[in-house]
Amino acid sequence: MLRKKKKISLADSIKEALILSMKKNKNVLLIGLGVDDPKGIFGTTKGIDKLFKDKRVFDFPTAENAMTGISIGASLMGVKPVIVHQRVEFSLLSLEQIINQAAKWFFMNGGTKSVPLVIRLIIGRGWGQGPQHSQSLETIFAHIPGLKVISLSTPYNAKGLLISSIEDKNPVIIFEHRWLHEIQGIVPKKYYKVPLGKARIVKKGTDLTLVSSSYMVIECLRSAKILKNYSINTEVVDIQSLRPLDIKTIINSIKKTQKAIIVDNGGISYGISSEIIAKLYEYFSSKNKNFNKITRIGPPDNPIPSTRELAKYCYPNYLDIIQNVEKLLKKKFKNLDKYRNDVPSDQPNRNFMGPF
Amino acid sequence: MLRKKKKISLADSIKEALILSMKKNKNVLLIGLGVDDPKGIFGTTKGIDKLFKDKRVFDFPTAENAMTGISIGASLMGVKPVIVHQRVEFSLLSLEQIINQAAKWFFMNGGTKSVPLVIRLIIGRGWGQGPQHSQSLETIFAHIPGLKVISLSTPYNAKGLLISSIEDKNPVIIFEHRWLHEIQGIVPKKYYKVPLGKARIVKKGTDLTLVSSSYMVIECLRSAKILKNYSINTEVVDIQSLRPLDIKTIINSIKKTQKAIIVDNGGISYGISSEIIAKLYEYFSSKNKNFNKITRIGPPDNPIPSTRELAKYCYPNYLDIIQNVEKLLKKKFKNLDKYRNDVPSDQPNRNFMGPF
Amino acid sequence: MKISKSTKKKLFYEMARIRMIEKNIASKYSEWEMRCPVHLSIGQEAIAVGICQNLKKNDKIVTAHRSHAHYLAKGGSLKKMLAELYGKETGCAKGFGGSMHLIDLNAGVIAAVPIVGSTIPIGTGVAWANKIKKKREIVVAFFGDGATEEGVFFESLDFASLHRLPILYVCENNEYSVYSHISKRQSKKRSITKIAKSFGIKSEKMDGNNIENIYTKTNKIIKKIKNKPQPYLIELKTFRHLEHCGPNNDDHLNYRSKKYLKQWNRKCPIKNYEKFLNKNNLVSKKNIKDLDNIIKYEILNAFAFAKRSKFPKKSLLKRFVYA
Amino acid sequence: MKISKSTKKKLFYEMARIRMIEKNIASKYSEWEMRCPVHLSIGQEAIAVGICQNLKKNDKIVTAHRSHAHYLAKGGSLKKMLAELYGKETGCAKGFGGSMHLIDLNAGVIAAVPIVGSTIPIGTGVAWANKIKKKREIVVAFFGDGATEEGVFFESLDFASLHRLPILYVCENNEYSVYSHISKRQSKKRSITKIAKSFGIKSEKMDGNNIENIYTKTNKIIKKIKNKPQPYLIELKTFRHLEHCGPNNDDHLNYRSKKYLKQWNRKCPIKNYEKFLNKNNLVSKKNIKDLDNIIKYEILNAFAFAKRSKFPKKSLLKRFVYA
Ligand SMILES: Cc1ncc(C[n+]2csc(CCOP(=O)(O)OP(=O)(O)O)c2C)c(N)n1
Ligand SMILES: Cc1ncc(C[n+]2csc(CCOP(=O)(O)OP(=O)(O)O)c2C)c(N)n1
Ligand SMILES: [Mg+2]
Ligand SMILES: [Mg+2]
Repeated sequence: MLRKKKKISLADSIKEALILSMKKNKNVLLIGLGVDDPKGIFGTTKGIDKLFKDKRVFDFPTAENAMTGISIGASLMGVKPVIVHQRVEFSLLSLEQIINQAAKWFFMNGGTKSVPLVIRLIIGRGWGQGPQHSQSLETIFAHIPGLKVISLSTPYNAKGLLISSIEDKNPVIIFEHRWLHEIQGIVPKKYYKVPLGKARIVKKGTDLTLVSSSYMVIECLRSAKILKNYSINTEVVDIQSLRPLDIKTIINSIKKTQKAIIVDNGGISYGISSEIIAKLYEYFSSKNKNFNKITRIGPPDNPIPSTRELAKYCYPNYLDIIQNVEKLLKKKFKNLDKYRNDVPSDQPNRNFMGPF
Repeated sequence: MLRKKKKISLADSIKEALILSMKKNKNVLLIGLGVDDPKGIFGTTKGIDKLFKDKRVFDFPTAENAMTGISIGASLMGVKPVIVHQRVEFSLLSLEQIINQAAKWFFMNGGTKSVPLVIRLIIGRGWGQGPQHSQSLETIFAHIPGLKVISLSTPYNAKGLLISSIEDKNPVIIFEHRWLHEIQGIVPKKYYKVPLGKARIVKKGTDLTLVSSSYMVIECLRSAKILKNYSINTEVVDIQSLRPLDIKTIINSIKKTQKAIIVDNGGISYGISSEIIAKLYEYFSSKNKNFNKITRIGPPDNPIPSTRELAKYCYPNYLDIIQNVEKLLKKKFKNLDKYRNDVPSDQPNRNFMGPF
Repeated sequence: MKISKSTKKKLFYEMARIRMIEKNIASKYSEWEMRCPVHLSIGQEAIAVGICQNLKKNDKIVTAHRSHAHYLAKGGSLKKMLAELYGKETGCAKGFGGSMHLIDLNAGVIAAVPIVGSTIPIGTGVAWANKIKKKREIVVAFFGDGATEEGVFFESLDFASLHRLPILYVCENNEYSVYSHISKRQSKKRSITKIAKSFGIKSEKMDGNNIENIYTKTNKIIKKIKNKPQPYLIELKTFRHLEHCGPNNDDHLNYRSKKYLKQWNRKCPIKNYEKFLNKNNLVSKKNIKDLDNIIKYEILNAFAFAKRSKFPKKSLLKRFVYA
Repeated sequence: MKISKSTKKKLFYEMARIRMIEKNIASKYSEWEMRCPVHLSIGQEAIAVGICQNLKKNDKIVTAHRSHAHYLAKGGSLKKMLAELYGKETGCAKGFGGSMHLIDLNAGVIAAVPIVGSTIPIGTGVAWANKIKKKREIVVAFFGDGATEEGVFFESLDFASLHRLPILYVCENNEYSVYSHISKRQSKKRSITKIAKSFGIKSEKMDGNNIENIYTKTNKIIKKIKNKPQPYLIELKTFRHLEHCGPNNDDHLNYRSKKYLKQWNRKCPIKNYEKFLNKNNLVSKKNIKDLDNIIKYEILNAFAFAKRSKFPKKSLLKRFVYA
């Protein structure tokens, strides 16, 4: 843990959060397929198994449903399991345990006992991942009372949110986008928390609000940077907590800017953006305020194919966002094309060569 | 099939749809725990096993995930499985097969082969069903491209929609509320279809639109009846098809009435109502229309407890809807209390004694 | 192993008590005040009692929808259980769970849920935590023959075998899952105990209606598990007297043949044990009468407690969503 | 059973062909034009070929992420497979699936998906439909040792046993699930073949690198299944040469010991069979060279086809959501 750099990757910040949590609380265990293998879940758990004398890091058979039930049972005895799935899709095998059991345990047992449990879900994208390795499915979890649902976007918030999640007494689902693992950012070395249940202003602005989560925050920041050249001062809000949803922070931003685009990280229909728009509507209409200038974009209503030539149409990028800003502001930005880059659509950047 | 009555229950209309479909197409099979038992899935499959010489009705081990995968496999070979789960919750064990496989099969195999498959999910309610036997969870399915998601409300539409679902080439999820099985209605004896993908005006009106699905349609109709006594002519729209969502019919109704309450049958956050409000917002704001007068109600953000004394707070009823109409219209209806009935909150009616 | 006279009495008493409680629930169910589904244990008491009499207070059990006998045999509070069935705030789950969610952490009743098979991994996880923490406690997971069809059952066995977890899996094979006979659901060539063995788990078949046999055999097994952490599975054939869910007898539906019913009715674990104790002069008619009265009194009290308790407050609805 | 000379040649040819195709994929992967994850079958060809040579065209197979060998051995179109890896509209799934979703209905390749274990019930369902429709076709479900840990695997066995379905379950046990050795995942006391037996399914262990043995043994089994519908399970130990996913060798990571690697490298099914055929004068060096050239030419052509094919049109995105 003796790092010199202030800036580290999101993968490293997760690892740091895990190690600090494990040091602080000897009940914290890491669980999941491949947690102790040479790749260490895209680096996020790499080598942790060697840091602790007692066995704390548990590789698991390919049995996601039992893995979850077993973790629930262990958590009832004071163990704090942090599960990870290398793809969101694998967790679908364990939804019975998550939705019927973990989410409701405290409630259905009349408040006698809760299930402190963290489940990290990694969203795949790019390099032909295809229909079964690139879903995010946030809504499925965000719809369930009793779960807390978090979405990471920067190294700083990743570490703080993960630490808070591990300290939390409830089952927490964490969405972690594969394309964020290599993102660099300043991360304090200490043990610190970012509270669950709060949205976050990533960039302050006055003219327009972009609301998003996960990797889409990066695209929003890219848009904001370009929009500055057109004298648009953009505020970027990271939803961060999908459940409970901190609609207040979003409302306050829009009250200021009067305009917003919700950029959904997952499928748009019955998506995260639906609830946000519904809540914004409820708020603004109850105040009889004008709120005509809110729109949303996001992945279209189809699975994501493997071929990069079609997958590229399934993710909005910073230019798509800007085109929506044009529509919203009824403006036309000149020479937008010069901001087009030539990074292949199925890689986060030219240097990134996987593993995906 | 030689019935005299024009009016039959929704359970019987489902049974009729199943029998007619099985007669028309010898590939249709009924699959599920208890499909051939003395209770026959609340009467909906009762005795069907005895109507066909070949074995067409298959009881199943308690293995929901394999049941679904096996049905997918059979459907690839031309069999048309109609699966039933006595509670929505049991299907959570099979979501991997439903979401990753069935929903994407046609797409991910480049249009070579689809998975015609019907899955009936029964929503429990009342008599202390509690947190694991009374969820509806429509959103989980409605969020997934490739699925069609249907919600039944009347004997007439139940029969027609089920027949359409069985004829459909795609995986269709059907929500069936336990409290609807005994509801009576006029049902033609013939084989007829109600198209998937369409909402339905259940009752025409001019002053106000109530939008809902499943059992909540009944509550809306009750409200409409009472509202008439206060000179409010209510239009009731049954969403019917949650995916694809027929927002046009809803929009057209609201264009006429200018006011709407969306009554959600499932948990309200990230619920069916969220997407409807988002879509209405998108439409009306794009037209620069006034659309201040839309609200929603639905089950609150908690699991549903067993004790009837608290479960009763988890379902809006016709009076709650009317109170919301009062708010929306800024009116106060006199003597509303006389419409209060004394049916226990955990039974659909006094005579209904289960099984739940 | 020789069973002491007092233990014999205790075994009988515990079974008779559970039976009487269940019968009282059945008879009071028609007052429509216990408004939740109940899956009564009548006929299957010997398994719960025979095993739980070998457990310490801090040993744990998990169970499923048919859990009354397990809960009571493990020492769960009767008052809290009945209050739970009445949906009251004094219930073991404050009325939030009902009959299908019994819990009594003081007594080591960790979990009961009605999703078939779902507490099997949870119990396995409890055993895993015990192993990690080097506790000498064990877990007993009770489940039915139907539950052995769920994928998660096998996954759990696999994990318990891999990590040699201190857990006793108890399959109460009453041959039915609701109305479905086991022959409709499982190949005749299949065997639950053989399955366990193929996973590397020792297993044994037992007569589920012979209380002394269950008691002595599981006594040994539980000792072995405590001495050296390892999983075991036992399968016990037994018989449910009443309908799958609800207070009534449903023999008129004929899903179980007359012959089958007659055969099994002869094997009532309680009647037979009473006869046996009587014949061997271990308990007298008078003893039984006395026990009966003690139990009756306890039950009367508990029902009165449950009935006069209050319903939970509305504010708890929100309070219990998150810890 | 005596294997004819021509069959022997065919067995060799099929293995060599698959090997060469996989090697070509590996070497061309670094052009960054096949932009999807690939799980190469190198080392495991004998299983695919030994079994599929016993299948008729209308027999069906289902497979998983490591499916190239199965697809090719069953007669799937090479051109369409490569085009699929290149994401082209001429691909077997029009580029929508990539390497992890190979399908060729003409050849009886029904399904391949990367969710571990998920085609096992699907294959079982195909067999169920065949049984219902009284077809004399069989289904072979290929999967790895990791897949035998999924609950749905057991659930499927149970159903196949109950209904006596005409299906052959083939577990390719390469001892690894990604980097995890089987000893980290499964108890040493566990056995896949014993598990099958405990479900009432006949089973057998085989050497996964001995092509003639696989061919003759599965020939018999497949005949038995066709004569009288019933499930079988076979487990074949084998060895994956390259990394779990991708075109490279990853032996430097040391998750498989030097000794282990050396041992297994000696057992290459193709090299050994070539030696054997040579020694027994069944094929000459010249023969082999000729075969090589034929295969090379076919591969060259297929790659050219894949490369010059077009990407699918955007409109298909919407068109394929619903049938
Ligand atoms: C996952 C799931 N599937 C189906 C059901 C419906 N169900 C409730 S109890 C039961 C019977 C289970 O049989 P068994 O495990 O033998 O227990 P028994 O009732 O005989 O005690 C079933 C199928 C359920 N509760 N959960
Ligand atoms: C349900 C699920 N869990 C985890 C994974 C990640 N994963 C991909 S391949 C694989 C290894 C499976 O091992 P095995 O079945 O032995 O096949 P092999 O790779 O050895 O051919 C795993 C764990 C997955 N694809 N699906
Ligand atoms: Mg049973
Ligand atoms: Mg393997």
